[in-house]
Amino acid sequence: MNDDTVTVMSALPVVLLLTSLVPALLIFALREKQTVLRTTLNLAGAIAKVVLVIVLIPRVVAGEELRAEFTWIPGLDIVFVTDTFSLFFVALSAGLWLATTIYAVGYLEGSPNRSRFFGFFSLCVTATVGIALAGNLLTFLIFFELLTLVTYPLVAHRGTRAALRGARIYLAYTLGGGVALLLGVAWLTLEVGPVEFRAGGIPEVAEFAARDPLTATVIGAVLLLGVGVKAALFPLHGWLPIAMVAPAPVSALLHAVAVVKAGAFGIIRIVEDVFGLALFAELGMLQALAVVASVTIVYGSVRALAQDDLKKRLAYSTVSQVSYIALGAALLSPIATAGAIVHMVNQGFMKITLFFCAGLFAEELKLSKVSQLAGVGRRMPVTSAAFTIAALGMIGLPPFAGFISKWALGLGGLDAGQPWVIAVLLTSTVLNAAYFLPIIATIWTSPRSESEGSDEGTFPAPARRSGWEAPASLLLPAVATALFVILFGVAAGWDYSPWVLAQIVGEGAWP
Amino acid sequence: MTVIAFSDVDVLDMLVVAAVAVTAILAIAIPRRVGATIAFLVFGLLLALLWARVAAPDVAIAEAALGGGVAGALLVDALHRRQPAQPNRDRRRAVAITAVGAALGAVTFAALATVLSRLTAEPADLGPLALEAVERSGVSHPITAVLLNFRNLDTLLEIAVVVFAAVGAAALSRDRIRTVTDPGPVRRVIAVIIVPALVLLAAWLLVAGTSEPGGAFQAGAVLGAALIIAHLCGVRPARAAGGRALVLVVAGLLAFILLGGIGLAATGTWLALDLSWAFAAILAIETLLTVSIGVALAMLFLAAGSRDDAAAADRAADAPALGGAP
Amino acid sequence: MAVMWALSFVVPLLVAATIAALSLGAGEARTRARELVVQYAWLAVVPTGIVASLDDGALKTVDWMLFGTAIRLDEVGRPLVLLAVILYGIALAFVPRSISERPAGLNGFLLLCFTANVGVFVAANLVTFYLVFAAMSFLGYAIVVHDRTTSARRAGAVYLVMTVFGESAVLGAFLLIASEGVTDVLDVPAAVAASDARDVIVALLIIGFGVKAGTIPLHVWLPLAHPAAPSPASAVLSGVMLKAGIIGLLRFLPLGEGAAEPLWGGLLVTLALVGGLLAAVVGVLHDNPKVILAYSSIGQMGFITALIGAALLEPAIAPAAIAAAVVYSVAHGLIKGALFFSIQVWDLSRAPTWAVVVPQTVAALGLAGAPLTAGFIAKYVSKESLGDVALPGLPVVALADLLPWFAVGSTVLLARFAIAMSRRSRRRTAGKPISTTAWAVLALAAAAPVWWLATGFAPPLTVPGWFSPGPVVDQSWPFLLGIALALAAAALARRPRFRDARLLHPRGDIVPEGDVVVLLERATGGTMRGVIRASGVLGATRDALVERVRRGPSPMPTVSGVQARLGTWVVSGALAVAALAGALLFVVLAGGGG
Amino acid sequence: MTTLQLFMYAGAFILVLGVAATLLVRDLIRRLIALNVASGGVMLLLLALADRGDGEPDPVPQALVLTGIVVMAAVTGIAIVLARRVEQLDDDLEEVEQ
Amino acid sequence: MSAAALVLVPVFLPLAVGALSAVLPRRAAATLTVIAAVATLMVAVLLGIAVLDAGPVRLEVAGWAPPVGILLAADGLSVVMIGLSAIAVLAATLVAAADDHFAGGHAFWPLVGAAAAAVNGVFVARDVFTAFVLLELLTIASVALVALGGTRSAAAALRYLFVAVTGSLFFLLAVALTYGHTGTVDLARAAERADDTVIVGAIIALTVVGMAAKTALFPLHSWLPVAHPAAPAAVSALLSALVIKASIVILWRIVEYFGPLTDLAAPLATAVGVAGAAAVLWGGVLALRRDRLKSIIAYSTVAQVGYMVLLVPLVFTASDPQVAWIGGILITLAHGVAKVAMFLAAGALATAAGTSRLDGLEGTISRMPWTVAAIGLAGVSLAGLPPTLGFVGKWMLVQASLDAGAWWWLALLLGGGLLTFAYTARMLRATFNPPGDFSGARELTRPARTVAIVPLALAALSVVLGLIPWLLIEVLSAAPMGGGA
Repeated sequence: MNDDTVTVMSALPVVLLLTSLVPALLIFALREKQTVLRTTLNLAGAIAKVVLVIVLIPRVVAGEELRAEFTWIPGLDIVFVTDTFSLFFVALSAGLWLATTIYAVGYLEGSPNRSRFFGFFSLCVTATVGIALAGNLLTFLIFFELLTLVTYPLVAHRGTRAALRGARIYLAYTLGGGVALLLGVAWLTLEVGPVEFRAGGIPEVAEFAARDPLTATVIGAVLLLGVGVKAALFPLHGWLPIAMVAPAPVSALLHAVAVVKAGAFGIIRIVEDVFGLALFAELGMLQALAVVASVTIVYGSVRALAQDDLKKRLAYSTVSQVSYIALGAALLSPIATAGAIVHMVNQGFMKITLFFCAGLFAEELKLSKVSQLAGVGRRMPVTSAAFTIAALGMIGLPPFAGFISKWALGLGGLDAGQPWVIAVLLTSTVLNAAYFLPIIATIWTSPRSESEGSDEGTFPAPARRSGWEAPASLLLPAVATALFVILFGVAAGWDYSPWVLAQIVGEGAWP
Repeated sequence: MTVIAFSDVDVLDMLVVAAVAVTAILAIAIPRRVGATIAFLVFGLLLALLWARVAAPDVAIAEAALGGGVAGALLVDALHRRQPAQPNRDRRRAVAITAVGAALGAVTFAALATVLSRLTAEPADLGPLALEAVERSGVSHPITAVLLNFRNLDTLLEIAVVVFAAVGAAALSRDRIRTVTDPGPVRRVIAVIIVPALVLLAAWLLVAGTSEPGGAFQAGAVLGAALIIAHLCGVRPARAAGGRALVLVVAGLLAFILLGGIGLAATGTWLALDLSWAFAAILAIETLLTVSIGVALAMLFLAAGSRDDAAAADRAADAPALGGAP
Repeated sequence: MAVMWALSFVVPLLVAATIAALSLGAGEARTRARELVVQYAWLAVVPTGIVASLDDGALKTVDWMLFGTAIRLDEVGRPLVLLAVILYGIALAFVPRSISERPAGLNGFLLLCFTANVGVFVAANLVTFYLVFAAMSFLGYAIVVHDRTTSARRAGAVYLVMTVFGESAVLGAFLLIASEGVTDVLDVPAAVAASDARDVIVALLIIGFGVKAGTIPLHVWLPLAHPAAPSPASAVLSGVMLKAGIIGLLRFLPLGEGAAEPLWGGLLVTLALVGGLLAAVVGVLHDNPKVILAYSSIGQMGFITALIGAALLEPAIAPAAIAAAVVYSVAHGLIKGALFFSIQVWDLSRAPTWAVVVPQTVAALGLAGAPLTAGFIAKYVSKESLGDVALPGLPVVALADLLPWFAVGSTVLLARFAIAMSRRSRRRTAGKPISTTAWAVLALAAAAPVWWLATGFAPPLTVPGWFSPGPVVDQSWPFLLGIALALAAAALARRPRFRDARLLHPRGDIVPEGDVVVLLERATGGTMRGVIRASGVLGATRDALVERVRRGPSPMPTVSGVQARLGTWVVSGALAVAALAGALLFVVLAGGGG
Repeated sequence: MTTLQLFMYAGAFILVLGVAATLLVRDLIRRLIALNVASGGVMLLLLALADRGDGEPDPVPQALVLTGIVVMAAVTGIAIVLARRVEQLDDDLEEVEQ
Repeated sequence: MSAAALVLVPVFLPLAVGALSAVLPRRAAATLTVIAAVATLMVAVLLGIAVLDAGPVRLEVAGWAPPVGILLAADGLSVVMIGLSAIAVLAATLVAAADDHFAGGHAFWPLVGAAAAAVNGVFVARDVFTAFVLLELLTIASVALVALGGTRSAAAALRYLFVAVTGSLFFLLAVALTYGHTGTVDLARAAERADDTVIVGAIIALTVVGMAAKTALFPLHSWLPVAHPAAPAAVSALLSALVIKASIVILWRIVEYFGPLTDLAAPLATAVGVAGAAAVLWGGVLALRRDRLKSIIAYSTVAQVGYMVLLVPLVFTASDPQVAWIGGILITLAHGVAKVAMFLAAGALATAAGTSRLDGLEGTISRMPWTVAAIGLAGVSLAGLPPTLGFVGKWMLVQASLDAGAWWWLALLLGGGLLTFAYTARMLRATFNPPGDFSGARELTRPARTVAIVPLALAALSVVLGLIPWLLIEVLSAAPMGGGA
């Protein structure tokens, strides 16, 4: 929110929230058999949100800010503001939620407890949109905790022993983070009064830091610790691979849209809109964050190498990729900030495609191990093509979205006078290549018989006659998001492309 | 601090206090139940005597009737019913517990004594204030004035305690109260002589309460005792159990609440009694309270003794109803 | 003109897309349509040919694409684009007739490669260059691994690993350059020269483009990839894709910018010389014609990098050296392409043997630099452009004198190639006359376009008279010496005593293909496995740690034990009395004082 | 040592004795007796405080004591009923949680 | 009816209805009690409005001024607490009316009336002796209610009776000391006249120990896990949510009035705080160990009591005691609402699944999603996680402890929340379907509709209050604690 934006009080932000809250509550009330009603509710909510976002983008880019607030306790309000950065994240969530909903409807065909699933599914996006629209640190905290609570039943959805164990560990990590965040927020609110996000940092916080730098640093560290758990920074990433127990649409949602992104969004909010980059650097926190992010990037990639389970490998890859965003946020240059912000979208679309494809492989051919994927290219060419596009994007090859953010982060690193950033980026690229390219190679080139497939190398025959390799509701989202990965890469120069929007947001943080 | 005759403490007080302390220790220390109960009864009576010494006649009567009487009846009845096998008491553990108890008790007593020693000796100003307000209370006896006018909310709540204790007890033993069928000659005589006397005493206490020591509680206790004896002696209508009795018990409480409502309507504040009709109101409510307390205490006793009465009353014939109920 | 450029890029992509779409579903109509499209796929290159010849060289930009893509056809790019058009055209025509299965897939990828390759030659800003360079490299993998044999997959794997490292190096260099604030390709050399991270950038550029241009330590993928790929693909791979590395070095190295680069220049030249020597020595020991040609390419690429190294050493000669490098690249492209095509023609075409052998020998002579051929002009022009540049290490020997020895080496190699070809049997199955004649024209008339190109570069380059005695003599002695050596070796080989001498009748097992690659493979395989094991160990220790913490001495059982004891009436009663005593005691003691 | 102090200390003694016994005795009826003794002690203390000066004693504490006695009677009543049920079912005296 | 007259309605109405329902048939008694609960709720709202306008509402019963007469006053705390009691009683009685299994017998109705009256009385009492009598009435009613819980509940009820009456006796001793020292039993006048620090210290100490026993604060908590599970579900809900609150409010009142008078108060308060901290940890750990639904929730109460007394030390140390007071009160309110929901839901699950052991509850999440959702949401509120009311209270207590620089309370608040959600998650996990059998087909006796709806409605209420708590806070700050009635 730089100074020339005009703030308009309006209920639109709340409507944005309701588009997924109302369906959620209604779906909870549905009986298991009312599939059609449930799907229509789901899709209606998702489409309504996307339409609203499309309506809002031009207005917000033109500098108009919508604000809705109501008092929580005297002196502290719950505030929703649609500034450029929040709308950016809402757009990401809305888009990917639509795709994931379609995918989930197809994926969970015939499985039990779907009302419960889709209810919590919509609540999860409500929480994510709430986090995005939060105007002050308190609202952010409320929805951040809500996200933890709402994703717990999703991870534990299947009810198997492993699912429950995974959910328990996930809960332990994220609740621990939530407690740290509560401490940080309460303490800062006590010292400085209600903490309203302002691009470039809040003057009161700056003057408080001048007064008492040690406490400011401690508060900053605690806040980062709080959001760091969800952003899967190095020591706190343990839950991500374990949460792979969840069904594929949940993993897709968790990794690409909601939880991990909320963590990264939180980091950027705290670093840029609460403390402000200059102050954060002055307190020495920025370098620390950069180092932690870099360590996570390399660690995530290294661990991904050793995973034979496809979803685990993607999980570790997420651990590494999200820290790109943290790294970008931790560099003192507008390009790096823009790079971090755009990577939220790029990583979102790429990772969700990968998970969709992983889900497709698991659903259609019951393959979940990388070693089993030999020669899948012939049996499921479209899915494999989508997987390849997304994987190449993750490595950061030019025509795809991943390159944009890697290029921006590289330039940002140099601009911020930290040349070692390039070394980190390059090692990460090589490591990414080391764990993605072999998959692509096995998918396309190695003949079927070589894999230890139980039958004599042939795949289970396609269940349907329509000639499609997988049900449309699973295939279309994967292909759509893959196309977006290309589009965001190729059309990065277009006025409303994520890269241009990210730059607009990035400049906001540099008054 | 006025000095009394030959020594600062009247020898009689010292005697009574010593007696009370000794009986208290006995009631606590005697391991067998029978001994403890007897000691407790004696303790109750001595306590009543002590209250007289402390110039609290009303309390003395109440103590004698409720503390010694009804509570005693309940306790004796409990003993009479059944003596559970004493769990094997290994000596060492018992000694340890008493030692710990004694030590902690001593410490508490010492601390409490020092705290009490800091209390001043002059009387509180509350007394005179209350006494001069008595004229405007509608009754002449200060205790009754406090109970039924100044702090009538306490009394209402206290009645509620008794009523709901009775309701609770009745619920817990609803199904097992039996009537006493063949009381035998001795009991019939008692019933004929004592029950009317007790009822008369209760009535007198009730009326006297407005001017001298007495009042609803004491009368209620005596009435309760009368009912219990009547029941034990085969007076069937005196069987304080079942719906009818409950109505009587609850009536007292409902009346009191109604009185509060009337007070509100008349004077604008709950339970306020206008001087003009204060006396009548107090007397009326006292009578109802007496009945209510009496029946409630009888119910408590019967509920407590319920199961085994059935055993005693297995002899067939129903005794002819004796004299009307009060 | 911009529309033409758009068309030139879109048409091949469109054709590739239709091939992909058609090959998706099954059905008779689809396969027949697909066959047709594959037959005429080579037409897709024509628009690029037209636009390349007519283009006025202006900068054309598409802002909304990537960070703003821009292309510009300058005099360095034009000839290479035309070379690409020719070679890709012929290759696309050859594929349907070649024996490789799934020709549609191959043609599709060739078309994609063509677009990327042309893009590399015309890219005008850093990001576009990196886009097309990366695309071309990774599409190259698809071609190399097309036959899906185990050797093809091994070659593909090595190619991929080398490409990834090359990519990263180029990306690193470009990021450093971009941070200097420059994007247009033309003013990159000046920026690099001026930047303080100059050495790092140059090093990264040399590594990055060295991989693609096959300079010595990074050449290992070449001898593996060429035999693995189908021959038309190898022709394109060797003829045009290697040139991408060359144009990279030409565009981005600080040639002719202020201070000389003795260190990097010297390094490049030495690597080139070693390359030339190694290529000749190892190439001879193989009997598979494609491997021999691969090593010959390594030698020729070494020659061009020597030119670039010289330009680094002596900035004055830069323009001449660049022009010479371009001429030599085009010449080598045309001839090497022709030779690779000749293998397929030799195998499959029904044309009489003499009709195949004559164009082949003319091409081989051209490669060796014999007079009246393209090679003659290229070598002469290069030697002239060098002037008296000498290696900083040994100033006594001028670089120009060393170059002829390249010619000796390549002549011996070509002799070896001829022997190997003679042993191959001819199956004479298919062969449309048009594509064979096109090949023949390419082989025979290679000299003309090269001569015309050299005159185009006249000012810095001096064009040799066809028959002027000086150049003819300079060029022919290395060629003749080579022939002599080959004949001597052949004579020796026929002697009964040496019938089974492995040295004289090599079957390619003394030095395995890609020579150093085996060591490299083992090394990368080792590190890869090491890293995987390390990460496994890391994961294991972390889990063990978490497990130990979780199973640590939990207070739980003791607590519920104590609660059980605490629960009895007596003990909880005692606690209550104790609490009372404690509280009152505290009050009295603490208060007592007050 | 004035009468007031005599009564007060006696009251305190009986109270502490009763409370300690209530909390430490396992047998239900003896525990109930101890409870009544303890309440007697508190009433004594209150009445002693009511009759401090030589004038008429303060009626309010006496009314309070009266109420207290009635309440204790009710409590004893219901305690006896419960004790009876516990003993009839020869329930485990040591009421620990199931 | 002037505002002052409203004060006694929450006491007399339930009492009258209780008395009537002793003699009326079950159906009539149930409807009457529900109507009384609704009426009390409305009166609470009216009182709230009155307090908002003119601060504390005072009522001199029977028209006599304090030293002689009894003063009752409704301030912010009383209004909020009467609201809680109305809601809790309404919920419990609705469920009990729907399924007699929850009530445990016909006597449930009169005794619930008595308990409600007593609790509301305690919230408005400003006279220590009246408070004593109210506590006794509450004890009698609660003990009888617990005893309704079937055969084995008599022993638990008796133990509860002894502990409660002993606690009351300690309090009666404090009343005696108050009268002895200040010559009056009215709180405000006594506070004005008290000057001897030792006696005031003794009064506070006795009240603390007495009330600690009655509200099951840590060292003296052993009776609660015995008594609450033994009682019928609706009774356990009322006991945990409401009955223990009466003694806590008396503790708060004594601290409010007598705290500032003596410097002995601060160390006593810290002792209470330490006991509270121990309670949170002890209760939490044991809740993780027990495998019966009701025992877990009972130990959760033991833990949450720790939080409720946590405001006592904070009031003395924080620079702005109001924040600590309001935070503590909101946490108590949140605990009340959540605990009723949790116990009723647990009762529903236990009756449906036939057992209250955790391992017997498999598959219930599919058959009774609303009930399990209620437990989940209630657990969230107990743990003080947003968006529930518990979070508001916890937020303010965290602010207060940060303000007071008391790190240990802070760690306790944060750690305690985690522990709370740990055992809630444990309960939730037990209800998931066994792998494979997705329909949770195991035939469960389907509970009545209201039994499923009421707990969820309460849980939803705690979320709504969590999002818009400012109304409650306005009422609480309109008549602040320590401001004196």
